[in-house]
Amino acid sequence: MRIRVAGALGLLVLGGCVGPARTTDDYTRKASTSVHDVHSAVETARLGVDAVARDRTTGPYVSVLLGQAEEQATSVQSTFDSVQPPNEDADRLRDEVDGLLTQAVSVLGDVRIAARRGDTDGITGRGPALADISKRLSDLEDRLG
Amino acid sequence: MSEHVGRAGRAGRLRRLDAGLSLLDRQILDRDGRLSGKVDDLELTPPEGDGSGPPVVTAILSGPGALARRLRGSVGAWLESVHSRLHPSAEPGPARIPFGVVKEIAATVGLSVRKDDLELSRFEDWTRDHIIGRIPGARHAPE
Amino acid sequence: MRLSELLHSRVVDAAGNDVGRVHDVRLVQDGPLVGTFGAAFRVEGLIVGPAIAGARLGYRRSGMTGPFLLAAPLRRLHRRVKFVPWDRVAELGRDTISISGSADDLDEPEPLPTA
Amino acid sequence: MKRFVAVTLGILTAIGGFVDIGDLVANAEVGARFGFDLAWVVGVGVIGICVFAEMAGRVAAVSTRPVFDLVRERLGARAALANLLASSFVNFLTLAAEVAGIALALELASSVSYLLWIPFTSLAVWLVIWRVRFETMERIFGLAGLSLVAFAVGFWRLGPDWGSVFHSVSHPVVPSGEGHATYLFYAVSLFGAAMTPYEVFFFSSGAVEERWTTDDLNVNRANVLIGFPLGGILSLSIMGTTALVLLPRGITVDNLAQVALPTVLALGKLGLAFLLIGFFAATFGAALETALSSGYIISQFFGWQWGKMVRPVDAPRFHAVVLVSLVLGAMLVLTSVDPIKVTEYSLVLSALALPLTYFPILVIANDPDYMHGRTNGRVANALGSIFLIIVLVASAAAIPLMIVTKAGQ
Repeated sequence: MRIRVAGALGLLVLGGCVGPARTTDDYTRKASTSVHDVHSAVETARLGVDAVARDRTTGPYVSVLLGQAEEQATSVQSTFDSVQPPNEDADRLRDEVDGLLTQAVSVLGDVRIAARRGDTDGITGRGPALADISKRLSDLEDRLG
Repeated sequence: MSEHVGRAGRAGRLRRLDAGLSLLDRQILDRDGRLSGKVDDLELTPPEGDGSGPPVVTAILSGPGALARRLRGSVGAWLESVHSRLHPSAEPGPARIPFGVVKEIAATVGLSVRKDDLELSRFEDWTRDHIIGRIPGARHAPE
Repeated sequence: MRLSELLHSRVVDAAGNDVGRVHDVRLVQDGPLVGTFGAAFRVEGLIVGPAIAGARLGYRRSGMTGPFLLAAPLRRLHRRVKFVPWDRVAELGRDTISISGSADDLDEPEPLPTA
Repeated sequence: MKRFVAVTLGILTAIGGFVDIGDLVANAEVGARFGFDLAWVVGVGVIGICVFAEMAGRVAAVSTRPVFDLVRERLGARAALANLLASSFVNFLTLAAEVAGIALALELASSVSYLLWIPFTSLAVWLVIWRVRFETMERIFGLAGLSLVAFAVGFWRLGPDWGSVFHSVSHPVVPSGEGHATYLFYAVSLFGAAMTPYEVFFFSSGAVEERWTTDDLNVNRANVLIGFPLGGILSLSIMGTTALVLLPRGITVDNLAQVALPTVLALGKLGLAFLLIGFFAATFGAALETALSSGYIISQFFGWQWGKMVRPVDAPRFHAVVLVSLVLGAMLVLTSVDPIKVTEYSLVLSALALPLTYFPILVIANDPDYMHGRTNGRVANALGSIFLIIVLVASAAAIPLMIVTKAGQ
């Protein structure tokens, strides 16, 4: 019993790590997952912005929601960046994905800053930018399969 | 539910029980109904006289000193060392409850004495005196 | 001696045949008088059976009949349980108890009523 | 009339007390990822907890002994100790997750980081255990937890297409793009959330604290058989809101703010206020229950005086265990480990530990020495046996599935 629990704890630690990418396929899959996860954060932020626009939420709640969306995107990006691309094709993919993730993180950061300041117009004004980045992430995810 | 303790039951038969099933690991309650530990083991003593014949149950053994031996292995050894560290005497045996102070054996084991009068509560006293008793409100029932 | 030293011990007969493990120790209340308790319990004998998990669950008693899923296999195993009267105990070893005579002439333990 | 009030209160408490951080997280995650395709697991889990909580309550009322006390009598010291260690570990992780959950709820209300709230919330939990009477404590947090009903209202306001909801609940499939192993992994987590073992330790010890007798058996049955299924409906509502709003947008649930998001969109500020009160009450109540359970099971194994029915000085070791568990739980959360991850692992380990709790209860509920003519009937035994098998399968599958799916990634 104790051994099983210890094993589970070991997994708890290992679960957070990213394995190396050995092939282009493998790398592409990791890229796709990262794009998917950042897309999820951007969509979360869009719903938050929507709630603010319709005056359906409170300042503290939306600021936490948007802060965590940004945090999530940042952590996905840094995990993706830490994966070693296996060849030059992968290098090109890396540049493309990383560029898009950086833009996403930047927009999410802008919204979060506006939310912390209680700047309602600043939040709702970012709606179109979020919609745009969301579409591009979703297109890229479709392309990566 | 005082299951009576006389020599013979209603049908004129002696009371029998299987110690493992009906006595071991049972909860002990003192005279005032306070929870006073578990029946961790039983002390068996050869009969008086020449010592031949079946052993007699002379005491209930309770607390870490008795439990440690049943657990065996490293957990048992650890428990034994905790017990002897908390105990003033050099080679402490387990806490003994002489069978003479047992009042009834049913779902729980009832005693005819108070638990403070037994050598049971060393660890409990220590916890009370050093930690819990020092926190304000410890001597009031919750409201 | 402690009760726990008897429990789980291996039991062999005079010919060295394995009888099983000590599942339980049967007590009878006909010892000397002690304190407020009355007559003390003394050991009447050992309940010995195959080394199985679940001997403590209580399926030896007649009243334990459910659930079928557990009771059916456990009660079957308990049919092979034997009673060793204390006067048959020849030698108490560290982990092994030797009894006099053959394992074949041991009876089943008398069933105890549930409360 | 007084009886009626007691029964009603008990049921309401059971509803509010059913949902904790594990249910909030697991149901929201599953809804956002699998829609209604795992809803059946909540149904199975609710029936399971009803079957075993009823048994545990009956055992406690008839024998006036709590579960872990009897576990040791029937398993023996060694097996019961192994059980105690495993159960305590799982219970401890759950406690840490609940303590974090209270702080996360306060963070959502104040935007002050949850880490700063941890010392205060842990202290508050301890003070309630130290000073508040058992029944008062149960009622307040159970009733406040009822405000999670906002999830059900939110789900309704989101205007689901009921026909297609019922269809996907009754015809579950593994969604395309998800492996069978992932599907089963979340099924096991969800099952662990519904049947969390501490509920039974707490339920049976609580029955002894409140001095239940055989007269209370009907109240017990009503609490369990009405309260828990209604609590299950709350769980399904959580799943439903994320299935309707987050799933179509490809959002995965990673934090508590997202759990609330669909209902906030549906109900606005008032809905948010209800949810925050509900989050707070549900996690606070569960933190009380798990903290007390840590003390209950250890004290009951060793035969120490336990419980809130006596003064703390009369149960010093019980209170010491509760205090130490709370401090350690708070420290674990303060390492800034992701509280949602702690919750997820506590659910998998709960599933792993399920048989340790439910197997002995099934045996004890059949023991005439304890039950005096109130042993399990045919229905209880049939259901108990079926669920024992389910629980064993879930337990055996929990760790392999976690490894294969990398904890559901």
